[in-house]
Amino acid sequence: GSSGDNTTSTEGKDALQQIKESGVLTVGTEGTYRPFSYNEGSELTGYDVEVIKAVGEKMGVEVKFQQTQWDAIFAGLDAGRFDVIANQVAVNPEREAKYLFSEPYTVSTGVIVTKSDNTDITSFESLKGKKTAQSLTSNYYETAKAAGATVEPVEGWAQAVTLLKQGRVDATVNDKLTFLDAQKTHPDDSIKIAAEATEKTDSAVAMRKDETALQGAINDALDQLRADGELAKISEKYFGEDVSK
Amino acid sequence: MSPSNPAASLLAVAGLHKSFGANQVLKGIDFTVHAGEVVALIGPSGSGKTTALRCLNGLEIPDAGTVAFAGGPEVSFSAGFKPKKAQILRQRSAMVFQGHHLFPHLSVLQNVTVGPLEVQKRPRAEVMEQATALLARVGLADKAQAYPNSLSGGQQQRVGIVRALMLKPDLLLFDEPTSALDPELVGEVLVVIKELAQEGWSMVLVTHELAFARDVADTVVFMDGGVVVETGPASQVLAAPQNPRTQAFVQRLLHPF
Amino acid sequence: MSPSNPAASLLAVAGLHKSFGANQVLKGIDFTVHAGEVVALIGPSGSGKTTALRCLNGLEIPDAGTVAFAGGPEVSFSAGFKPKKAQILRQRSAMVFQGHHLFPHLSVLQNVTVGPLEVQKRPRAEVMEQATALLARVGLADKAQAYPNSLSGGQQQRVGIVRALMLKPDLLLFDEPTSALDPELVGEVLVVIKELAQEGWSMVLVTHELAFARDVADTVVFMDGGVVVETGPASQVLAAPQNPRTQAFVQRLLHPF
Amino acid sequence: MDSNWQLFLDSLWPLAQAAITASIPLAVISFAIGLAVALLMALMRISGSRVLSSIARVYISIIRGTPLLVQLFVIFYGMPSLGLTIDPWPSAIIVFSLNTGGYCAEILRAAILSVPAGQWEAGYTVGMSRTRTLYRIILPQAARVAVPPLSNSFISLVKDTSLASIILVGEMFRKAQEITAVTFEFMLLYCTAAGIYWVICLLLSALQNSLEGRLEKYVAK
Amino acid sequence: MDSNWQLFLDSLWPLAQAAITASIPLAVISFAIGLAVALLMALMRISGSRVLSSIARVYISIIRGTPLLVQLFVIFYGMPSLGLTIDPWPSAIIVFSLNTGGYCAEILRAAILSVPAGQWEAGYTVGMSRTRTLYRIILPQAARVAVPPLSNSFISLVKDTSLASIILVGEMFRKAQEITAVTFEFMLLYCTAAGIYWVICLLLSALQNSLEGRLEKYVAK
Ligand SMILES: Nc1ncnc2c1ncn2[C@@H]1O[C@H](COP(=O)(O)OP(=O)(O)OP(=O)(O)O)[C@@H](O)[C@H]1O
Ligand SMILES: Nc1ncnc2c1ncn2[C@@H]1O[C@H](COP(=O)(O)OP(=O)(O)OP(=O)(O)O)[C@@H](O)[C@H]1O
Ligand SMILES: [Mg+2]
Ligand SMILES: [Mg+2]
Repeated sequence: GSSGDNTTSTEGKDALQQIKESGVLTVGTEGTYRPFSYNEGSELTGYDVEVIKAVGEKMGVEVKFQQTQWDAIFAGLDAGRFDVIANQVAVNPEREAKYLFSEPYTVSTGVIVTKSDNTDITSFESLKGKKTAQSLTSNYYETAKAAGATVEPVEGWAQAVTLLKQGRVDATVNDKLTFLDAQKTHPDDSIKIAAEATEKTDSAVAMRKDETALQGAINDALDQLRADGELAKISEKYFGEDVSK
Repeated sequence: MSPSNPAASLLAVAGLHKSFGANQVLKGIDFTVHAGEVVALIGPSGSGKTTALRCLNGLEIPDAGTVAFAGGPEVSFSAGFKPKKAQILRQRSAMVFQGHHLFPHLSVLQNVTVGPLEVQKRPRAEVMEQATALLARVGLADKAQAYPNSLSGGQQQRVGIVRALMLKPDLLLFDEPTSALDPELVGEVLVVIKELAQEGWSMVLVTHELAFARDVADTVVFMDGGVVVETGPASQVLAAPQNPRTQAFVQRLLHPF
Repeated sequence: MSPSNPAASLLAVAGLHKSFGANQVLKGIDFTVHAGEVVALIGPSGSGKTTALRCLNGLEIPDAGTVAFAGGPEVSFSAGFKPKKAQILRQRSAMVFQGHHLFPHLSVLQNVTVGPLEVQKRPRAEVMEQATALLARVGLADKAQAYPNSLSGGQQQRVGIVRALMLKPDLLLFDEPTSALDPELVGEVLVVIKELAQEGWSMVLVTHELAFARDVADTVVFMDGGVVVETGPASQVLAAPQNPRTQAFVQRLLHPF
Repeated sequence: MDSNWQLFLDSLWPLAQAAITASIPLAVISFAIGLAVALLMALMRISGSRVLSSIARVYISIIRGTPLLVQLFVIFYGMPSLGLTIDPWPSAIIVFSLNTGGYCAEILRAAILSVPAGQWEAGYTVGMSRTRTLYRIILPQAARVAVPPLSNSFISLVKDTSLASIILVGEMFRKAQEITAVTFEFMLLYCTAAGIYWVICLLLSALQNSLEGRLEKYVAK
Repeated sequence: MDSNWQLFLDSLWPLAQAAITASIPLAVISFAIGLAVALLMALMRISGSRVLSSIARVYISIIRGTPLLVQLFVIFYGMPSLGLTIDPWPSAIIVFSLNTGGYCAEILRAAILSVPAGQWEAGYTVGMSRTRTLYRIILPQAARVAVPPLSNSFISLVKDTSLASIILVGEMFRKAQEITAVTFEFMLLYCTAAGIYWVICLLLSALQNSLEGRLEKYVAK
C-alpha cells in the first residue's frame, strides 16, 4: 500500500524546483503490472520501479511511490498527486500531444500470443476479423484495432490469458517482455508467440506538459545510468537481456 | 340461503379442542345451530370465542373435534390434519371480521363480487344484480365505485357484511362486528344485522353488546376458559344466568363503574 | 393540584376558532372550568371535541381565541402565532390520550417519571416516591418494571393517567380514554377516573360513555358542528336536553338499534 | 476548455448509445428476472418450511455477502473450468438477476409481511386459495411498500451494470474507458457518464413517485 | 490444486490484514459520520421548510444518481484543480460518508415517519421540546425499523470500500490485485477476498439480528 501523504502543488514554482526543495520525487505506478511494477510481499519492486529509483538517486532526491489503477493514473498526474508516471507508458502521438516524455528506457516489441495449437494466426495481418483481448493500459489496444481485430478490453495479462485459454478470444497482443516473464514464473506450453511486430515500442517516463526542466533532469539522469551501465544491469536482472535501448 | 324449517339442525359442533403451544384455548366445545337460528357467543376476553368461530370457517385448525353441516361437508379434525382440507367448510359459511378487512385496492363493487366471479365463477350478470341489490339493501347503493378507504367505519363494516352475503352462505359468522367502530356508528351496523336475523338468516355472532344479543339472539352460548359454561335461550341466560361465572360477567358488562 | 374552592374559576376558554384548510372545525368555542369541576365534552363525531381539547394543551394552535388559566398562563391566539409559545399551557394541564401513547421503549416507571425528572428536573427521591404511590393507587404497584407492550389495554391506559398525574397539573384532559379499550376493560379505567373526580381533580373529559358522564361530570358541554350547542349540569343536559340536536344525539347513543 | 467542451459533445452520443443499447436493457432484463427470483426467495423465507427457509437464507447471505465483481468473475471465468462456458451477455444477465434476487428478496418479504394478516384471511374467506390470495390481494398491496426500496435497488443496478465490462459486456462505462484510453480525459468522461446515470436516475425517481402515488389508495388505513 | 491451497493460505493473512487495517475502519468511520449526515438530511426532508427539504432532495438525488467511483474521482482528482488537495484517507472518508448520508437519509426518514405521531405528542405532553422528543422518544423507536435496511447499506459500504483503491487507499481488494499480479491466480484470490467479505457480512447479519431482537420491545403494539 501507499501512504499517500505527499502531494505536489502546481502553483508558482515548477515541479523540478519543488522536488529539489523537498528532496522527494513522487512517482505514480500501478503496482500490479508484473514484471514492471508489482508488489513482492509488501515490497514494491519491478523494472520500472528500480529504474526510476536509480533516476532519483542520480538526481539526489528520494523517490516516493503512489500506487494507483491505470484508470486514475493520468488523472493523478493532472491533479498533481505525483510528478511523473513510471509504468511502461508507451510513447505515441496522442500521448505526446498531451504529456511530456523522457527519453525511452524500454524498447520492446509487441507479440501476438495464441494457443499453441493455433495455426491460422501467423502475422498482424492475419488478426483481421479475429478476436483479441487487450488491456486498455497498453498501446497494443490500438495496434490490434488497427490490424482489424475485434478487441475485447480487459484489465491485464492474467485476464487476457484466461480468456485465451478458455477459447473466448483468438489471441492477445502484448508486450514480449510480459510474455517472457510470465513463462519464466508460470511455464505454460498451451500458449505461444505466433508473431512478432516489426516496429519497436518505446516506453518512457511521463510528466505534465509544462515540466521541461524536470524532463531535462530526468533525461540527464537516464543518460548517466546508461553511461555507467546501471540501466543495463537492472534490465539484465529482470529480463536476462538489455531492453533499455 | 333463505329461512327454512327452524327446527332443522344446520350445524353441529362437537368436541373442539385447540391449543396454541402449551396454551389450551379450546377444551371441548359443543353447540348446535338450527336453520334460521341466531346464536350469540359471549364470554370474557381470552375465553376462546374468536378461536372457536374461526374453527367453523377453517381459518383455525382444531386439534380434535368435528364441524358438521347438515348435508355436508362434515370435517373431523385430528393430529396431522391437512389445513387445506378445511377449505370446504367455506362453501357453507362466510365470515365477517371485527376489522372488516376489506380489500383496499378494490372498489366496493369489486370487493363484494371478487369471490362470486373469480372463485365461484358465477355468471357476471347475476352477480352484478345481486351486488346492486345487496348494496342498496344496506344503504350503500351510491358507494359501489368508491374505495374502502373513503368510507366511514360503519360503511366499511356494512360492505363487509355484503361481501359475506354475496357468497350465498348458509351460515353467517360475525366476530364482534361493531367493536372496532366509533360508538355512533355501531347502531347502523347492528340495525343491518338485526334485519338479517329477522329475515331468517342463520348466524353465529360473537359480541360484547349484551343488549343487542338479548334483542336479536335466539340462543346464547357463554364460554369461559375454553369451555361452554352455559347455554340457553337469550332472554334466560342474559337476564337470569344460572352459573356464577356467567352472572359475574353479565354484571361486569352492564355496570362497568 | 388538590381540590380547592369549587366556585373559583380555573380555566376560561373564549372564542376558539380553528380551520384545517377550508374546513372550519371550531367556530367560536367558549366554556369555563372551575376548580374541582368535571366538564364532559360530548357531541357527534367530527364536531370538533378532540380539536378543542388539543387546543387547551397547545397540541393544536387555534386561529383565534384565548385560553386563560387563573393565575396564568393566559394565551391569546391570532394569525401568525408562534406554536412554540403555546408550550407554556402544558405547565398547568396534562393530556391523557385515547390511544394512551405510552413510550414503548421505556418501562412503566420510566414512562411516568421521564417528565418530572428530565423536564421538570424535580428531585429524584420525591419523584420516585410519588410514582410508587400513584402506581399503587391505580393498582399497578407490581408493574413498575414492566414494559407497556406486556400490559393489557386497561393497564396501559391507567399508566397513561399516572403519567399525566405525575406532572402535577391543575387540569386533566381526557380524550375518550376508554374508546380504544376492550369492553371488559373499560370499567377498570372509568373507576380510576371516577375516583380522581371524587378526590376533587379538575378535568375536561371528551367521552361517548353517556352513562359515565351522567355519573361523574358536573357540567356537560354539548358541541355540534364546531359550536357549543348546549351547556348545563350533567343531569339536566343528559336526561332532558333542551336543544333538538342534543336530543337526537343522546337518543342515538342510548338506543343504537 | 474549448476542446473539453468538444470532447464532451463528441462523447455524449457514444456514451448515451452504450447506455441505451447495453446498460439499460441489461438492467431492465436482469431486474425483471431478479424480481421473480426475489419473490420466490421471499416466499420460501416465509413458507414456514425450515428447509426452504434455510435455502433462501443461505442464498441471500451469499449474494449480499460477496462482491458483485466476484460473482461476475465466478460465473464467467470460473464456470468454464467446470466445463460450462457462458457468453458475456447471458453471464451478465444471470449474475445481475441472481444478485437482484438476493437483495430484493428481503424487500419483498418485508413488504408481504407488512400487509395485515387479515387480508390473507379475507381472501380465504371469499374462497380464494393461498396462491390466488397472494397474487390478487397481497402483492398489489405489498407493492406500495416495496416500490421505494425496489427503486433504490434498481438505481443501484443501473450503476452496477458498469461492472459488466469486466466480463466483456461493452456497457457505458467501458465505452468511457475506451475513449479515455486514447484521450486521457478521465475526469471529463467519467463525469459525462455520471451525468447520464443521473438523468436515468431522475427519470426513475419520477417514475417511482408516480407509481407510489398511484398505489397510495391500495394501502389499508 | 496443492499449490492453490498453499496460495490460499499464504494470501489469507495479508488480505485479512488489509481488511482489518483499511476496509473495516474505513467503512466504520464513514458509516458513523454518514449516519449523522443522513439524520440531518432526513430531518431537513421532513422539516416542512421548502428550502431545506429541496436542498436535501437534490443532495440525495445527486448521491444516488451518480456512481461512487465518479464521486471518488471528483473529490480526489477534481478538487485539486480548484486548489483543494485532500489526502487519500480523508478523501475516502468524505466520499463514503457523503454517500452513506445520501442513501441512509431516506431510510431514516421512513423510519422516523413510521413512529406514530402520537409519540411526538406524548413527548410534548410530558413537557419535552421537539429536539428532546426526537432523541429521547422517536429515534429509539425508529431504530427498530431502520436497522435492517441500514445493515443492508453497511454491508454494501464494506464492499464498496474496494473502490477506494482508485484514490490510493490500499484496501483489501487492492491487496488481492497486487497478489494476483504476481501469481496470475485471480479467480482464487478474488474468491478468497469474497470469502472474507462474506465472513464480515455474516458477522454483521448476526449483529443485526441481535440488535433487532433487543429493539423488538421498543416497537409500539
Ligand atoms: N394465533 C394465536 N397464537 C397463539 N395464541 C393465540 C392465538 N390466537 C389466540 N390465542 C390465544 O388464545 C386465547 C383465546 O383467544 P381468543 O381470541 O379466541 O379469545 P376471545 O374469547 O375471542 O377473546 P376476546 O374477547 O379478547 O376477543 C388467548 O389466550 C389468546 O392469547
Ligand atoms: N390534523 C387535521 N387535519 C385536517 N383536518 C382535521 C385534523 N384534525 C381534525 N380534522 C377535522 O376536524 C374535524 C373535527 O375533528 P375532531 O377530531 O376534533 O372531532 P371529534 O369531535 O373529536 O370527533 P370524534 O368523536 O370522531 O373523535 C373533522 O372533520 C376532522 O376531519
Ligand atoms: Mg375475540
Ligand atoms: Mg375525537
